Amino acid sequence: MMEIINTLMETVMSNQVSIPLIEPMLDSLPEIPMLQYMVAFMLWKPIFALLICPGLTVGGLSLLFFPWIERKLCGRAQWRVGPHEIVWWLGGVIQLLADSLRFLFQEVIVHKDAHRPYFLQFPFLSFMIFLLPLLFIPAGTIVAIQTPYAIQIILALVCLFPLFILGFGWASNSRFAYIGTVREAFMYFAYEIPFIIAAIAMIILYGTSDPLLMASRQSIPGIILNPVAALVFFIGAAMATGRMPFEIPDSDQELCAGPHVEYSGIAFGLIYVLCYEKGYILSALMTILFLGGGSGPAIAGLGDLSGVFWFVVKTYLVLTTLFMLRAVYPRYRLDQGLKLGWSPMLVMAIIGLAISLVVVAVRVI
Amino acid sequence: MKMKSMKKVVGPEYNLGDKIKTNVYAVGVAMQESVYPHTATVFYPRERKKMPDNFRGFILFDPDKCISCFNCSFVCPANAIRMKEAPNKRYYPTVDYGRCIFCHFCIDSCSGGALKATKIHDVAYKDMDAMFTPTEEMIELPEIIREDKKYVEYEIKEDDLHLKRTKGEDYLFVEVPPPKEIPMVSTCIDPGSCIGCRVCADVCEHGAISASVEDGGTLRMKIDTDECTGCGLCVKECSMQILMLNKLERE
Amino acid sequence: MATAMGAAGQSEWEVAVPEKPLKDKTYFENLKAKVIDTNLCSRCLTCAAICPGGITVVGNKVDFPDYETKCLDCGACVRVCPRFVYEPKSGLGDYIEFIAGRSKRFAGQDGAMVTELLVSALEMGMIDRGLFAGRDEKWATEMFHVREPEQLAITTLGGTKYTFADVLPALKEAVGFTKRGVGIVGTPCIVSGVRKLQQEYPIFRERVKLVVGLFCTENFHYGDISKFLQEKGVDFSKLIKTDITKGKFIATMSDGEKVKFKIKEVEEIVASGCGVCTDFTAVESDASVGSVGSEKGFSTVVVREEPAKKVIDFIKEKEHADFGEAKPEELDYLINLKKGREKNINSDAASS
Amino acid sequence: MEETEKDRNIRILHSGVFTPLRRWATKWSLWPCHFLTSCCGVELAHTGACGYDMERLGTLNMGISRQANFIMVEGTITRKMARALRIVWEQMPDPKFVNVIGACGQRGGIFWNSYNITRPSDIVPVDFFIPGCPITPEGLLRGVRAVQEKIEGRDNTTIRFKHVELPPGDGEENRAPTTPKIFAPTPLVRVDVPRDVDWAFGNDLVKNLKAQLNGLYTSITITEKNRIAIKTTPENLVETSRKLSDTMGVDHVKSVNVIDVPHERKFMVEYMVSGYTEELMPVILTIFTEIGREAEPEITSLASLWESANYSERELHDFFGVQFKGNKGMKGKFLLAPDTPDTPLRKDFKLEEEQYTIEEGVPLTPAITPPHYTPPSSSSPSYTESELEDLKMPAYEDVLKEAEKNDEFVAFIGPHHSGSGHLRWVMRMKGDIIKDVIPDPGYVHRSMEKIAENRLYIQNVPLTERPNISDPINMNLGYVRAIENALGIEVPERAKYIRTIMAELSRIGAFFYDMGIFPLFMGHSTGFMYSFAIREMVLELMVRMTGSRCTPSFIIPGGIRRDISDDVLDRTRNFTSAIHKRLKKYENIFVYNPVLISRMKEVGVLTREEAIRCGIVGPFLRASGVEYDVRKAEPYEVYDKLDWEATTGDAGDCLGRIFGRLEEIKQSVEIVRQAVDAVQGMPRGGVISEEILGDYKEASDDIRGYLYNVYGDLVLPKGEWTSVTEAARGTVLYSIISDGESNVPYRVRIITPCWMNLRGIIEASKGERVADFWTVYASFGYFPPEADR
Repeated sequence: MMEIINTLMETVMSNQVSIPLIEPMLDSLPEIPMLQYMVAFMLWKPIFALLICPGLTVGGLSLLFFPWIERKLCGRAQWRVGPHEIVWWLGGVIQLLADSLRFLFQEVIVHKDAHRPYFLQFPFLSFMIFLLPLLFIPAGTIVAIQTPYAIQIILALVCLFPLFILGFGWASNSRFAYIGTVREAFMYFAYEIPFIIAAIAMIILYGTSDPLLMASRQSIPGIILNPVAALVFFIGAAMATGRMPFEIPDSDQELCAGPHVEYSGIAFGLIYVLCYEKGYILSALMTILFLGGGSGPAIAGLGDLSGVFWFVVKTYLVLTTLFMLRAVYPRYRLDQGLKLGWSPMLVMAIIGLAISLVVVAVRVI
Repeated sequence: MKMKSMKKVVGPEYNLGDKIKTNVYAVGVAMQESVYPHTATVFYPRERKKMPDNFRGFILFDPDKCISCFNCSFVCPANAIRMKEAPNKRYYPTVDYGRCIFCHFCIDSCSGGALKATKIHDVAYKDMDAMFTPTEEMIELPEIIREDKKYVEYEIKEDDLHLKRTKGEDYLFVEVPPPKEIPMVSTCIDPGSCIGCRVCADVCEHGAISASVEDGGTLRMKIDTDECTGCGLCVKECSMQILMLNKLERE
Repeated sequence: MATAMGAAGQSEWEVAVPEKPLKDKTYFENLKAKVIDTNLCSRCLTCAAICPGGITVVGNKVDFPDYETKCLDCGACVRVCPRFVYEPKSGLGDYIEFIAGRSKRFAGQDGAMVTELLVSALEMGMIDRGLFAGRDEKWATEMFHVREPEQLAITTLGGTKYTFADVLPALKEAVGFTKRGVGIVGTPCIVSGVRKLQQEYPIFRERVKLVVGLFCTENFHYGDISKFLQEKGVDFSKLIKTDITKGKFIATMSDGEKVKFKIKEVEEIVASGCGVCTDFTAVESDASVGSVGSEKGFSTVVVREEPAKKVIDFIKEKEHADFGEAKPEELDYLINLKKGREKNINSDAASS
Repeated sequence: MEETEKDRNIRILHSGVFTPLRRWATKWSLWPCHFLTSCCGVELAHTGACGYDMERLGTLNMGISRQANFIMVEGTITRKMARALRIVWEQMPDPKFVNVIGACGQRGGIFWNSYNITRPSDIVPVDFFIPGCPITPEGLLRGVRAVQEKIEGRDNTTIRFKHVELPPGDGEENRAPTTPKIFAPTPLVRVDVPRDVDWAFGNDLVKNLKAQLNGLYTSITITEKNRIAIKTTPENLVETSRKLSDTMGVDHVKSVNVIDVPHERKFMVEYMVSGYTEELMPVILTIFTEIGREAEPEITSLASLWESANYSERELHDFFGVQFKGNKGMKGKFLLAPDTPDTPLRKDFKLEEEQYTIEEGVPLTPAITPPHYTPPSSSSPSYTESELEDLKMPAYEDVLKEAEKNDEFVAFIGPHHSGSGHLRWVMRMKGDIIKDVIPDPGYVHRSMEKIAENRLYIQNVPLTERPNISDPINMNLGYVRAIENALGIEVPERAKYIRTIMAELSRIGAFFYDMGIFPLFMGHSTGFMYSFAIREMVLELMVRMTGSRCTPSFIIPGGIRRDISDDVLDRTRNFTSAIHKRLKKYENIFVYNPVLISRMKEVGVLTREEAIRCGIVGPFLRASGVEYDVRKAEPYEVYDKLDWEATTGDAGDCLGRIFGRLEEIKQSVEIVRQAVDAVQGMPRGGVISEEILGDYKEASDDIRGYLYNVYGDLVLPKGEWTSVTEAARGTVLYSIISDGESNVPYRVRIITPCWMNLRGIIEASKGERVADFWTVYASFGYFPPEADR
């Protein structure tokens, strides 16, 4: 028994997040029984990744505050202020808390024509698929599950999102939801292939699909090595998250938010954050593929957290850029979106692939 | 002259370079504005936009100046103003804000200057019955909930809009001088056709028209030109249409 | 000191107030006691026209609902009532010309000379509106202000109505609107009412320019006649005109069908006020018109006053009508028949 | 005591363990389902835009009822819309709140005796009423604050009046006067009253017409300059029209009108037609005929000849019950709700009378009957099957059947839809291609025309701007000009210039409204915000000039209500340069955005012929290549004295329509600048014509005090007085028929540009992709209250 615990502790202790700044604090911990173990457990890299960063805490906080950042920034660009009056000295920073609590406490209406079980299941299940890819995303050096096939796995898991959106639309059994669902399905085909090719181009370029290795191989960031692939990936991400100008499936003015027209209460709350979840994951992926992941000048005292810091900063930068598109672009039509996906983006993705091959060839030579 | 001054407008034709350029412009504006925003927001309720003095808001009433001419009630397009008999048997206006459209035709029809405009316009009523405002409540400026600490004015500086903020409360009511006096007086143009019904005397709110039966079976009608306000009610009500408003010259 | 600008108008004037036979009652009560309740009332509505309060017709009688509160007690009703101090007129009266005429422009009952007279007056510019009685869907009378000759194309305006119309209240309105003058058509009682109004009030003297009287033996209340006709199986929606000729009452339907019955049958529903009326030819009018006394298709026109003469001259000049001989003696029977009613006045007055 | 629906929401809010949290969250997250029913929606848009930014209070506009918890009923709820309001309210999750903004939703406002309105408080429980017509953004935000306070437990009216006793006295009891309205008995209704005018071309034209229409007409009269009335018989109507169309180049219908003359047992049916050839442009030919006034009167439709008459004929079928033989839409109602009274514009349908005094027993609220369906009682809160059926919007069964046969998909869009306005579209699509769109308008039909013929001429001035409060001055100007033409009044020069300034500002405002709604439909909120920021500046000028943001009612017959100070004129000039600067940014981020260009280019194309056939008007017609601008064709005010250009284009697509109007904004700014310079060079005062003032000449620089005295007894000469005015969205036509005696009009016909453009939207969107429908719709600047009147 003790052996097992010891082996476990060994594993845990061998893979700790090291933070020099709080080390003195940690040293004093053993005086309190059990807490030492708990802290050690928390600082165990896989658990840290899962619970703190890039997992639940940072992810959750992103969902809670990123819409606020988006609304404030868009508001600023639009000559106004965005959420403000709720704790006005902080500029309404907890606006999303109020919104989400309101959704939580509000009635969930299941209308007569809905497929009741699926209608209720899908929003909650959709939150699960947000967590799965997070297991494979490293923040700096911290990752929950390290595998050489992480990128592929993440891409595969990200592809689940549209399926859920299709599910919402199907379960809603409404005309607008139906049209929105069909559009979502179309768009899915439009962006997925160039998007994956762009990712593959980077895998070829780095010669690995292990995110940690990728980060270490980006002495020159990927975005400079292969800007074309970066562009395709970015546009793909915008399409995948349904951002402007590709907010085609759930276009508010045409289809009343398409697939989720019938959702209310917390079910809608979960759907509302779905695109932010997806945006977070894709931004993280973009950070890893093109911006060097958690690499950056080490900040004294933070240790492993330094990587986490840079990772979060870069992710947020990508996320902000992604979401600021809302302030700049109107919406494409479905056929234009498809055309963009199928021709220029596909061509560009292949060019990106070619660039990668050239870069690899040059490196080899 | 007609055709020459037509300008043909053609929408832009984009090539790839234009597309990139316009994309850059659009992103550029967004970036520039997020860094140096030209915010145009008034933070109501914590501050309030200063409305000009001629702003058309809630209506106040001064019974001393009212001549009970009914003009406000007659001209009201929404029939929001209805006259109510006061204890002194005069008719005074009441306003139903559930119908009032704030066109202020009433104020523009009030020759005595009894109706006055305020700048109150942000009010929420709990129930519809309270929206009816009797005369008694129109005399003094009502209190409204005010959370404003500053007031804002729009200003043009360097060819752009700026919001000028000043600490303090904006006033809600400004006294304006009464309208120009154009004295009119009612006269009879065809005394022979008078049927002696005395409706004019009944309808006159100022007792300017007197009717007294003298012995010998004659009725003596008299319009007191000093009392007459020239409101025209008698002219309107006379069933024989023998009264007329005439301009009065005071010496 | 203040003076009104412009000489138009004065601020002091006197109105003569008529005497009240019943001192402690209002004028309307006087009127009611002396005229309405004694069946002297001809329902000419002169009182309703002048009343600022609201004398109106209730059922078949002139009445004033809520007169206790609404009556202003001005005495106008008494002043204008032609029968308050009843001086019955009868006979053929004075005339300038006695002719028969047939309009070329209008096809109406008989010679359509009533229409022709008023239209010509309109065209001359003597008047700017003529008052006609029309029919609504339910065959009740409604007053129509004719301002342009073309308006007479409306079929319901032509023809005798045989029911009372509210001519004088309409005249009062018309006098208010008119700029040049009003022309009016009416039965003898209405003509008397107009004359009385003109006698009392200058505004009517100035503005009523042409008064055309109709030959009239008796008249019916709408309620009575409609009930009567319905009992006879007349469908109002199809009825297009009614006639009294040769002792017969004829109702013509739109499909050509005619319902006829003897005049005797309707006698019991003749309005009570007609029982004391002795005037057949509208002696006081400017011109009286009727079918009696001329050939079929022609109307007899008795031109009595200058305005009517002018109009007739105008018609002659423009050749709007054919003229022929009329026989005054053919009227005698009816004149005398009505003159015979004088006895009813005394007996009624005695009974009250 | 029974629990009302209103209490239930508060109970839900105040129950459970998490009450404080729940209250706090709800308070700061009131998402209004913007129930943009009518004109107050313009002010809601301003509140949402950067001028006031409703999002500051956590109040994010949400078009979808399931996710919102707050309804702002913006103005009138018509009988047709009432059902939609109830459905939306039922769809919202508890707890939910309702604010009614604008007088129309309270005691009816200016539409208080309309036959087609309901009171929202009869339909849904209402928490707060905000007075105003329209409300100001401040008022709207005050309403939001009031709801927030209510959630916190302070449920109060936000104004407290002070009660002051009136002076006691011993005066005598006075008689209350009667109504000031004068209705002439059996009025004379003529639409062809001849008038001597100096118009050589007209005399030639009449000669020409007489030659062409030999034997077909009864009379041809010149009624005014540029107006000719042709009387014909019902049998000859079609032949006359065909002749006009074939030989004279008459190609569109400006207005169709029916006039009910019950005392003459007839309806007059008139078609106002014109042609877009150079000489015929300013001329309006009125072809009219008379038909008997039976229960089901009939006349042959001209819709097959002139498509532009189609919808107007259907509308008149609703109003008068006149059957237009040959028009396919003669079954059922088009503009009116099923439970609106039948044939409401016939003269025998009477509206409620005004009350001028308060007497016991006379209710304060007008008698507005609630819609017929029954909301479930609080004891049984769920609907029974039959009630549910009753609540449903009528479906187009035949359309559905046909669509099924053709394997098409049918979507019912609106009337409550975040991208449809308050109008219902039945869209038939095959794949992503629109096969047909069937409009179902009338959700904001507030019976303007009926109300107008029951009010004094001057009282109609505020009424005429209500259809389109985004362009109030031009709407007013048309009506007032018709009156001035009739009376033959010359307006003082200064007033003319000021009117022009205001009309152009109003036009700029309306264009920016459209240019703000268009980005919104394209999903581009920045464009909306920028555009409304500029519009906010225009409204600032309006409020300084007139005292009201959206509904100035400032133009009165003979001039304007009062003179404008130099300070305001200076400000106006300064604002024009600010507009330019901000417009540049708007263009860069939105109009020249390549995504937008690709969305607009060659979408919704209407060729010149199609555009004329559909009868579209204004900048949209010009975008299709017709060089018709009323300001050029028949100049009014001072447009002929200023140096400016009207715009035209020939692409006829959405791009042309948008860029054309963008150019017009610049031209309008130019006009404003020139006019301001001219006004400042003039002596002050004298802005009302002395002819109309009569005894009150001293009031010529400020009507204050004497408005009613001067205008109360305004009577127009008899005849039909038609004015065409170039409003922002096109030609607005007022046709006032006066009998020459009443001080109320006998009939007022208002043809608004949006009503004419409706046909164009349908035509332009056929064969386009589904998403393009909104591009086309928004590119036409469709404003439902304006179309439905």
